[in-house]
Amino acid sequence: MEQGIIKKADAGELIAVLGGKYIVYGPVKDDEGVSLSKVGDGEDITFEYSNFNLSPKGLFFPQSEVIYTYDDSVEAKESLPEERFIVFGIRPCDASALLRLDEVYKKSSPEDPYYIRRRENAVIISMACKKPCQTCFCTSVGEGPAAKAGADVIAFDLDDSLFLEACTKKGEQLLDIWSKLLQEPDSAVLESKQRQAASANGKVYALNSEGITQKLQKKFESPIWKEISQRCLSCGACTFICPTCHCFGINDEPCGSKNRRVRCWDACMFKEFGGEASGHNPRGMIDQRLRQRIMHKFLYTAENFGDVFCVGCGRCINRCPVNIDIREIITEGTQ
Amino acid sequence: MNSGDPVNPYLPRPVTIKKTAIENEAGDIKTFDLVFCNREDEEKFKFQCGQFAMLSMPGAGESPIGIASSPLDEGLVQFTVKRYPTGAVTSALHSLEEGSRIGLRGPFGNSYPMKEMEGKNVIIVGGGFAFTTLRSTILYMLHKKNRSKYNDITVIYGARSPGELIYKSELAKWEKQSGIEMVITVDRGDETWKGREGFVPTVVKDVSPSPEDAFVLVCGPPIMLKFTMLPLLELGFSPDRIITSLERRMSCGIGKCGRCNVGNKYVCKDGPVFSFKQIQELPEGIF
Amino acid sequence: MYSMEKIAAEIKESARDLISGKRVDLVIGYEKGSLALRSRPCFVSSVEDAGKLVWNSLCTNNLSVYLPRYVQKGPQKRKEDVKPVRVGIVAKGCDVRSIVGLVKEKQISRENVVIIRVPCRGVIDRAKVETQLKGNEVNEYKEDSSEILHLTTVAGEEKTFSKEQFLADACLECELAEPEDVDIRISGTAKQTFPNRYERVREFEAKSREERWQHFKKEISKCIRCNACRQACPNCFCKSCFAEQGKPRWVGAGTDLSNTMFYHIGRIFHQAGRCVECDACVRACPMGIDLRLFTQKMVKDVAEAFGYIAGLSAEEKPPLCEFGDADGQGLITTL
Amino acid sequence: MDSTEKGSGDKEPRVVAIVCSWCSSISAELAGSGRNQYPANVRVVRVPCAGRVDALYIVKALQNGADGVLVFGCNPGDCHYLSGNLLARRRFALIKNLLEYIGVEPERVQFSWISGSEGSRFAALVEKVVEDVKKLGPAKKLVKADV
Repeated sequence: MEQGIIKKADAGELIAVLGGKYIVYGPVKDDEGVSLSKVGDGEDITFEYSNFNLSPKGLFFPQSEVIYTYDDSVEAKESLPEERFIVFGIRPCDASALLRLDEVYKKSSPEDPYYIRRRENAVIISMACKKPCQTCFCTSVGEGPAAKAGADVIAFDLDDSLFLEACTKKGEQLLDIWSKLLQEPDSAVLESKQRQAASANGKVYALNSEGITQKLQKKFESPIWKEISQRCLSCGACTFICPTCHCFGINDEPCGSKNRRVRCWDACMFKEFGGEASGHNPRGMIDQRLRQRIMHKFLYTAENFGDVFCVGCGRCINRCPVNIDIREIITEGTQ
Repeated sequence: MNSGDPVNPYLPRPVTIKKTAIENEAGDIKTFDLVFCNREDEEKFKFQCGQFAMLSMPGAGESPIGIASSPLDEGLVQFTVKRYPTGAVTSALHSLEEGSRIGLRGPFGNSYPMKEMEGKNVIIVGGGFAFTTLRSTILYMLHKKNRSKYNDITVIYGARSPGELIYKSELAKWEKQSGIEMVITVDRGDETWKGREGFVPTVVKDVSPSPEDAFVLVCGPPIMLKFTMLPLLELGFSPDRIITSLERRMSCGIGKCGRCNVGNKYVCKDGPVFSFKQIQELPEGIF
Repeated sequence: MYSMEKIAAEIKESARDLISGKRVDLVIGYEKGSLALRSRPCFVSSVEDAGKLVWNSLCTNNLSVYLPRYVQKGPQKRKEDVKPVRVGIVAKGCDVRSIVGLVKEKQISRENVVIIRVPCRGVIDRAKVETQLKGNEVNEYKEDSSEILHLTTVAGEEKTFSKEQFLADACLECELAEPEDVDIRISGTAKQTFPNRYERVREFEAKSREERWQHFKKEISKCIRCNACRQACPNCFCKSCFAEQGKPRWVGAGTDLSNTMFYHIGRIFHQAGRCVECDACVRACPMGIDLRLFTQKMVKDVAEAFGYIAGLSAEEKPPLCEFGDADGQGLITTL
Repeated sequence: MDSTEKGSGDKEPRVVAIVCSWCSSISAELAGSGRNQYPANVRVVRVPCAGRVDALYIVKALQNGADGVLVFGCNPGDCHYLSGNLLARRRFALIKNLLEYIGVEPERVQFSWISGSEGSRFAALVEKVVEDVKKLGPAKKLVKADV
């Protein structure tokens, strides 16, 4: 099935019909607002949210995961993820960010077995944006509020109903499971979906990111890094909430006679990130680290994978404790 | 993971420490002879000169270490490791006795251009304990199967003091051997030192190896690399014939963790061996 | 009457005087941020740039966190980074106390700092505004002399609120005791002390042990280990934090909750005798963790048990470098 | 199961006793040589002085599975470094209060003075802490999850 429509009030049925074969992550209200959480029995998903505080990357590349356990015999027991899950309601920017992570973890040899498993076991249903935030700039980095990249199914919130459209084979298979619950959309529905997408598109903050990659090639020694980094606190908030930042560290955690080898998020903004045991630190200064973050996103990844590693979600703009605004850096970078 | 390829690149293979040997006077550089516990792991572990591997210490973590033995040595792999007071892995490794088990993952990275260097003169410039992969290269070239493939071999090797020179017995052996010219120097000698004194870059200038039909491999601390490039260029070596090996902190060894990149290159995957020409093109150099 | 404009003008004037008179090489103050509800740190080193300086209720950052960068010479410093040593700094009451703390702990030298003290009437907690406006983003912010906020939303609606309603918790419990040792005093009246000091800590103490544990656990579970709390805190000046030490490894790298708890307990404990309750950590946290509830306990205990208030005098000995006969009443286990 | 609420099962409680290398370790030795029985489930850790005991040591012991921590210092006035014990007392007061504040049972972290001649008192204090901890059951809070 390629597309269908369902009353929002009946959306819970979609989960019920899965019969527990998939774990469903979706927008759930909690004390802090709306977060992407496991949708349990009797819990309602909400449609009233702009975006989640944390990006969904953690579902595929967890903040920390035990990649294997071993003891002094060094016979490692790997722990590969098994659960099948549906991610419902992430925004198109975040869905598209997963394609970036794919470049690193799936398409570059060797494959990352942990990431790959989760990607293969997951179906992504993104939710087109009706009302972009002030800090959104997805259209300036090649994405959009109704872009399908990275989604298996894209959903549109059409007031009292939900329109679902398959974008991949996996998505079609999921809609097949739901076919009894879905109605064929009429032309009015399709039209209002188009209208919504166009209107949202127009509301996204547009900035000049033209040629950012080429221009950054000449900006390595630019004074802007020092200027901006004067403010930077060198914390990792921007990288940890970023949907495309994917650097990690591997560490041992002894626990009794066994060891857990854990992989954890790490951030190029941390001073210790590149520090070697010898004391040598190639990026010991804040400006070097800030430059690395920006260059990695807009230059190195573009050179290596053909894509900038920024999807315009605006999280870092909102959450930076000192209001370092990546849009301003892009603008500066394209001067 | 593809069903046809069951290798998880993060899993270490068990190896046993067969022998340890202290290399220097300070006692913080040791060579470990490792043998695989499982035959199939040994068969899979095929490496080339200049590559590195991750050594796994249960409870402490992993560290990338250059392979010090020759690819032609069968049955064991050697690593020469310096212990840093703040390094959890190297400290733990140094405290192990012969017979202990550790993990080994790799080999990773590219290698020195052994094919391209065939039929050429090879100059090896090393400083301090970064001599390890160069030693692997020398052993490889001196092997009777290979010796005829390479022309003159010149080795310029320096350490801070006589006591800090590593692989001493081999150095002595090579000094007596023909077809390899050994120039050994120390920053500062002691009463017993009768050899050369001086920093590696100065000695390179003194020795003035000819760039004709030659490759030069340089390995050492960043400061040495920096000051050795200039005399080499002055002698007329073209930047694509000056080969060096970079060092960066690494977690994965397979180009994922994002720690070791220099510009758009990953030292673990695109390196660690780079020509000076490549390095000149990178935004963040070694120096 | 509390004129923001007048204060801003005086700040600019002072900055110009300091720079043109060559008394300082740099003035750290605030400038307009990239979002309506943000101001941000600003580094002024020329008379012309002084025009960028602003003062309003959004000037939240504790700028003293930057001071050690300018007066310390670390081994990592490059030659060109041996920066202007004399710094003028715009400081609110709590910020002045932080500066005193830094002087006390020999992280900066007092003679290299010119403190420009602004009379503070409390800063706004952005999150409170966001909660009040329920997802309507603010496009424009104005504050009049009777401390009424005029907020225009993205949708164009204008709303007025009293500033009091959005004051940060830190300001609601501000002690206002502050050191006399400032260099330039901007005219105006600071707000009065609030009486409900430690109220939340007392309430929390009165809860059952299980309730306290559950709350602590819930708050700490939000942590993503980005270190923003530590980086934003002027007291966290250690060159090498226990959280990053590898030998011994105090804080496990994995996000096993016990590791995260360990980090936070360590951080909170290290605030004993240091925390001036500026709430820099709270504001920096991208996950909205209620850090204040825990650090304030430390402040309260230090005040009540040892009669010590941080940041009032650079000469007074830190409380943990001293002891008293009556310390730890009832602490000692006896038979 | 929640990682921080896993306990060490129904084993005998594990108590870490941190002793300074002067009075308290002497009393610990006396307790042993004087055949004063004290529970075997105590691990004794020696440090130069109670003043050396960082608050983090205590929390770390709890994280790594100790059901209780008992720190010994010399009696006031007896410290071989003059005031290490008194400086430590302040620190302990704060960390103990903080741990209690976040919901950790106060009996899990205890602090006592002892002199070098009190072997039997050492044994009795250890016994008391072990009993206190037994009553509480295995520690569940702050404990690292098992493999």
